[in-house]
Amino acid sequence: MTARDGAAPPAHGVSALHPVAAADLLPFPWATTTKPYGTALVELARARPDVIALGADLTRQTETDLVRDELPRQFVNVGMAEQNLMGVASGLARAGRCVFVHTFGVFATRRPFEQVAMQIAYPRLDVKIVGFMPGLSSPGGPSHQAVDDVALMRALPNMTVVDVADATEVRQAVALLAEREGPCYLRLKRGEVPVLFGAAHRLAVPAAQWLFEGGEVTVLASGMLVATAVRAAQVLSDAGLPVSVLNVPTLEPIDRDAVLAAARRSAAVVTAENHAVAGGLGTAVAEVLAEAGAGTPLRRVGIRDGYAQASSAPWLFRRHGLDVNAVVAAAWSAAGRRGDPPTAADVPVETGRYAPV
Amino acid sequence: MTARDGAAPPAHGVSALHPVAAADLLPFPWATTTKPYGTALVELARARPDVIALGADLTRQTETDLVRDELPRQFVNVGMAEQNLMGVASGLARAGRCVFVHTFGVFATRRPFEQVAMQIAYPRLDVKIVGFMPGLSSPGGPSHQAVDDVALMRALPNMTVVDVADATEVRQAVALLAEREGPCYLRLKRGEVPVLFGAAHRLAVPAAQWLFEGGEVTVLASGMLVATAVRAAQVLSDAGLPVSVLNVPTLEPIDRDAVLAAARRSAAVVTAENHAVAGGLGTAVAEVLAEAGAGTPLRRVGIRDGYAQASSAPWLFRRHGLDVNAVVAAAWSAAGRRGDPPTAADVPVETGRYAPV
Amino acid sequence: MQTSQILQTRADRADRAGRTDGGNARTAQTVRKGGPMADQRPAVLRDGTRPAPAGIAGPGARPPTTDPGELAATARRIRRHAVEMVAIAGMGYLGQATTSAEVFAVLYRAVLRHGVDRLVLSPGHYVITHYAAAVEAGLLDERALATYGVDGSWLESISTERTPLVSATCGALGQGLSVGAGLALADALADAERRTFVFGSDGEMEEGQTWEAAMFAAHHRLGRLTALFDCNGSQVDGPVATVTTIEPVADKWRSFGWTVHEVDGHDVGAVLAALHPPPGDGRPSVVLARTRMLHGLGSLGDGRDAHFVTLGPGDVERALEDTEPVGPR
Amino acid sequence: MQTSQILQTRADRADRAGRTDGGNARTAQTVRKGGPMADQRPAVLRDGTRPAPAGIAGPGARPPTTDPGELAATARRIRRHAVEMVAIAGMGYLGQATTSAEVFAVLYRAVLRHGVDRLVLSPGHYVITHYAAAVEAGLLDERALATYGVDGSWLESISTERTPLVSATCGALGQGLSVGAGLALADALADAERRTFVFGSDGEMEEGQTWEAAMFAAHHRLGRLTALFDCNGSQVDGPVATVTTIEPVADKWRSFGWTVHEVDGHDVGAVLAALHPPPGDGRPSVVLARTRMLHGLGSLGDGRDAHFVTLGPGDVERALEDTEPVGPR
Ligand SMILES: Cc1ncc(C[n+]2csc(CCOP(=O)(O)OP(=O)(O)O)c2C)c(N)n1
Ligand SMILES: Cc1ncc(C[n+]2csc(CCOP(=O)(O)OP(=O)(O)O)c2C)c(N)n1
Ligand SMILES: [Mg+2]
Ligand SMILES: [Mg+2]
Repeated sequence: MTARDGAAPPAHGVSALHPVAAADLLPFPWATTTKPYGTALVELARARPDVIALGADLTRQTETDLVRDELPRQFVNVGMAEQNLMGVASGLARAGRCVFVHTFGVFATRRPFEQVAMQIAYPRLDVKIVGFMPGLSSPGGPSHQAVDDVALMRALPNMTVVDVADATEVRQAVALLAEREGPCYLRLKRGEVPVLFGAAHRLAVPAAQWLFEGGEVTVLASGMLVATAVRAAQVLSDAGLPVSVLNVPTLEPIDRDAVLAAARRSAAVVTAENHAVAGGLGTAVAEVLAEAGAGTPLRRVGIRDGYAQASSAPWLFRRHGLDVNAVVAAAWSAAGRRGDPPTAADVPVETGRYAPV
Repeated sequence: MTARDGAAPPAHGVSALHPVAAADLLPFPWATTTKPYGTALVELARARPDVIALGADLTRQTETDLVRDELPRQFVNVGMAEQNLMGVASGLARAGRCVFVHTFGVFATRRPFEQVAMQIAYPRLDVKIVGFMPGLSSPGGPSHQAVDDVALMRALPNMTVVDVADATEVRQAVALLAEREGPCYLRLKRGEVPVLFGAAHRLAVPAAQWLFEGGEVTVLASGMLVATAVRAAQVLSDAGLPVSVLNVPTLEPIDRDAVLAAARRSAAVVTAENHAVAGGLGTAVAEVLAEAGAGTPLRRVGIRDGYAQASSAPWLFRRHGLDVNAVVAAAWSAAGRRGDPPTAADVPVETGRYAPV
Repeated sequence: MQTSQILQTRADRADRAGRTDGGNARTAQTVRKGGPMADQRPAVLRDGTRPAPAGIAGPGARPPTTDPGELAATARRIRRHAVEMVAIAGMGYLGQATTSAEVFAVLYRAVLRHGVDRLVLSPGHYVITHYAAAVEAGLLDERALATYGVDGSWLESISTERTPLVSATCGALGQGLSVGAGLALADALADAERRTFVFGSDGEMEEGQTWEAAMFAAHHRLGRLTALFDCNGSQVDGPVATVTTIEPVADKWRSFGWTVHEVDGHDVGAVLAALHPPPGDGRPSVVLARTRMLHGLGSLGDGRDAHFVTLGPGDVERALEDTEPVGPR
Repeated sequence: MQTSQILQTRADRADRAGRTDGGNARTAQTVRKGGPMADQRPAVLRDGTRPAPAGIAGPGARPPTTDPGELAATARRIRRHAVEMVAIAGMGYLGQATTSAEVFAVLYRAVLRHGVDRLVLSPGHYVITHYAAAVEAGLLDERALATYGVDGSWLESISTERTPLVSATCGALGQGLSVGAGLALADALADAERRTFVFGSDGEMEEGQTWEAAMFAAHHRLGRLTALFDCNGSQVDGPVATVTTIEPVADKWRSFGWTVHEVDGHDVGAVLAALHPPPGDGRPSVVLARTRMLHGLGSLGDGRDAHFVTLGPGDVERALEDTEPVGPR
């Protein structure tokens, strides 16, 4: 059954997903693509000579080899010196350039935090920080896993924080953030990127977008866990628990109205993110709910175990509860359902196809 | 009227404060003292030769001149190099020393964030990071104002985060944190420190402590805003709105039971902290409330205006809404009271005395 | 569209948006409309500086001079302004003004083409010298100095994004050289002949970022970038040498690929000579200005906390005598 | 109580608490009891290293040797182990093992007193060489190498707090020298005669923290601290010189107060001589090991991504031939 046709008979005959047509969600299993970001950045840089890309000794890894090779005058490799990287970006932005800064998310946020705070966020400069390998998608262990980057960037006034779900959104994010005045942090999956959305899909910042409506529980998801949430919603609906899914690409500023709508319409809300539960989507949602005095209980799916290991992403996602079954279980218990939650069937996909673990 | 005698006639004859005897809150206006931290650290270091104090070119400012002068073999000045500072602390701790690291809070957390994360928090070493000049108590402008230090340290698994209210707690915190295994962040007011609590007071970590009970609204406060909350409670009670006050010295791990008790017992809860509303006490409370599905509305008093200026603390506290009247107004509106909230009388205090602005 | 046009457009847009406002553009629920930050929206000029707000702007830039006597007199007046500013609270960054007076006199009156060249003031607490020198350069109204360090004033004691007449300002030390390198890189990419100066303090050489920036600037051959370090041998905890051995400083900069000028920082002629346009070999250059704390305020004597001077009874009067104007301005 | 006794007590307490567990001691509501981290509690030995867990411990430390032939043969075997480890996934940090094989052979077989001296492995991705050298030193079971990089294995491809047989490990580059300085400082304060070694990569000299640590160690006269840098001229984006000019490296270290030994990093005799106990003048010393990428694996040729080698068809076989054992072990 797919989200698009939405018509396959629910396994238990109780409920079906209510896909939102405007979201243009493609059928599962999704195709993947590579370098959607680099391609979009080259396009932007070609049209806007004021755009300049900075790297920090991770050029191919951040898809900026495309800019380096095609528009060498709009690319500068700052080397492995992330504090200086952010200072140089600030200087370029003060001189009127629109600066895209690239490295792994962990090195874009932890090492140069004070420089980002003082030289980019505070003066509200046009610097777009692009951090690759979010959360546990890095096999490099705790030193390489950006599990707190959203928390760090959300702590900075003036910073827009975006974590997109697929290649279609990646491409649109580049143009949107370039147009948006001021500093942004964009969190990107490295390597193969799934294509969840079709051509009619429109990313907006900071608006959240409903993918499925009418559920008993709403799953609010960001980044890599959007695909996971979609799959979880299918599993849950098949098991008789209708679920709404809200795609929340912008973590700061959070779409307060959408969060409150989710709380109003649901018996419980579940957040799902490839990030520590503290400081990311789950916390942003908690803040909105608590200030509104909403009594809707919240379950947060995210990393709760501190520091992980150096292992493959699928292994880590399962081990740390970022998989489809973890979202299913959270929604199941949040909805007050008894008994064991349903489990997702393991879907083997060919290469070039994406299935969340 | 004072909290201690608790007997002065309420202005409107409606309600009085219900002070909690065990808290041993002293009468207002409070006395101040200097170097409570440095004194306690010398005492600890004398008893425990494994304790070592590190500085970063702010020795007198962090009260560690006392250790330097009295126990020179237990003091090392690392100079103005905060990344190296944290690495050296880590090495010393791995070698079995209990390390106290000192600088301003802003430089203890922003500049060396990755070093704290990777070399102290992750390996769970016995390093106590002591950050002075919290929030807007620094006249040095945004570069010197630690308005996000709690958010940063709370983002780190394994880190205990403590923001104490007065000199009595400062002294007890030194011994408590030295005994507590693993990394801690302690946030300390610089210069004159008020003495709110008497000798019978007992700081516990991570337990919160009730100062006034039985109110319609609960104010949860930490650090410098505990004194402010106490004054606000007096003003509110005088105006007929009975208020409870919960002193929350430990921001991570937060005393979840106390927060939920506050929510259960009150029509609304108000948090008050000398920190950005995002990521500190207010957020920690929001997380607890939202996960519990508590419908009690939350108002957060804290810094909401981004980056402040270089001006005096009283001026900044008023301008950014960290004063008694801000807490009063938040509680008043949270309780659904109509009309203008009461305002605190300006209490002129002699030098050597402390009154929150 | 040409690059230059686009840069122009974006700079205009930035002006309109008041982009360098330090205020908070957070979510609706956290913004207090018209709150404390509403007045903090200085526009940014095309050279990256923030103009002095109405009311404190000076009469206009005075013609530059390279006359050593006039530059020395300017330095003397900078010290005098600084004494008066620090007298307001009875304590402050007087030491920094005394060590950097000549360097700022030369920079502001002889070298910097105001509105063209760029200046980054890396140690924000040195902004006291900037205010005094800006008055001397005709850019700031002398009367504004009376508001130094006063609550809510434009003349904050540590520079911020509101500080008039500088571009980047940094109170968290060690960050300025990187920003200067970015500015210089922008100019190099645009083939602009403008120069970028970064003023730094010797304590900043303890911050690793300074060396990251040094390596970067040399590798990218930012020959139009000049760093000036006030080597006053002082930091918060006392003499630098007692805290960290930063010497041999000249060797360090040379080994990082820079052209080094080591000069007596109180000799205006020597400072001026060192600031001549850099040689064409593409190396950035650094001026190590060796200076003495409280130089020019001899009657204040030695032995006081040099980083943050507290003035005792009679100190202000004596210091004003030390800096009595000596000739016609 | 004596200092040494107290240190002892605390170390014991740390052992019991499994303090270097990477798990999370957060609030009750965020901890999953017995969750994924429950197995991550290696104890810490008194020299700061984590012992190899049961099942992968080696037969026991082999007696040290300074025989150049034996050390060269060890380096050869290190390369061979590395080829086999990288063959598991068909790609990995093979280049690093080829450039650092001799340095690790000398360190692990001739210089380090295992269980006494300290070693910080700063660039975490070099841990492949550590695993191979630990096998050669008798500390790790050779069979464990087959689990290199495998999900959940103890032998992770970038070192973590779980990594057996090292103390501090760092995957975020540029942090190791500071930790080493802290360890060396602890020993200096305790008058311990133990040495501390920090292994670093040349790319790490681009991180400012390296220079902060360098300045600190020299100022505090940590003469028993020795840094070894693998100057392989490579970083992720290619040759270091094309990314950032870090040369003249020796001048930099000298200007930061260190004794410099510049050696051919593939010459075991030269490396050994450079690692002799440092002179008594209190300067820390640095060994700049000039190395060549894929040295010893001649048949793999040049021109491939040296930072992260991908093995093509036949590469493993050819590389194993290159590293065929040459004599009796
Ligand atoms: C990153 C950072 N760490 C610490 C401080 C606190 N601080 C302010 S000035 C200063 C001394 C630095 O030396 P220098 O600027 O040479 O001092 P001065 O010559 O003005 O005495 C220190 C440590 C700071 N502003 N920034
Ligand atoms: C702080 C930090 N920034 C970036 C990285 C990503 N990274 C890993 S290795 C590396 C290259 C560094 O040079 P070097 O260690 O000399 O590379 P090698 O000789 O192994 O090719 C980089 C940039 C990192 N691990 N840490
Ligand atoms: Mg100085
Ligand atoms: Mg290298």
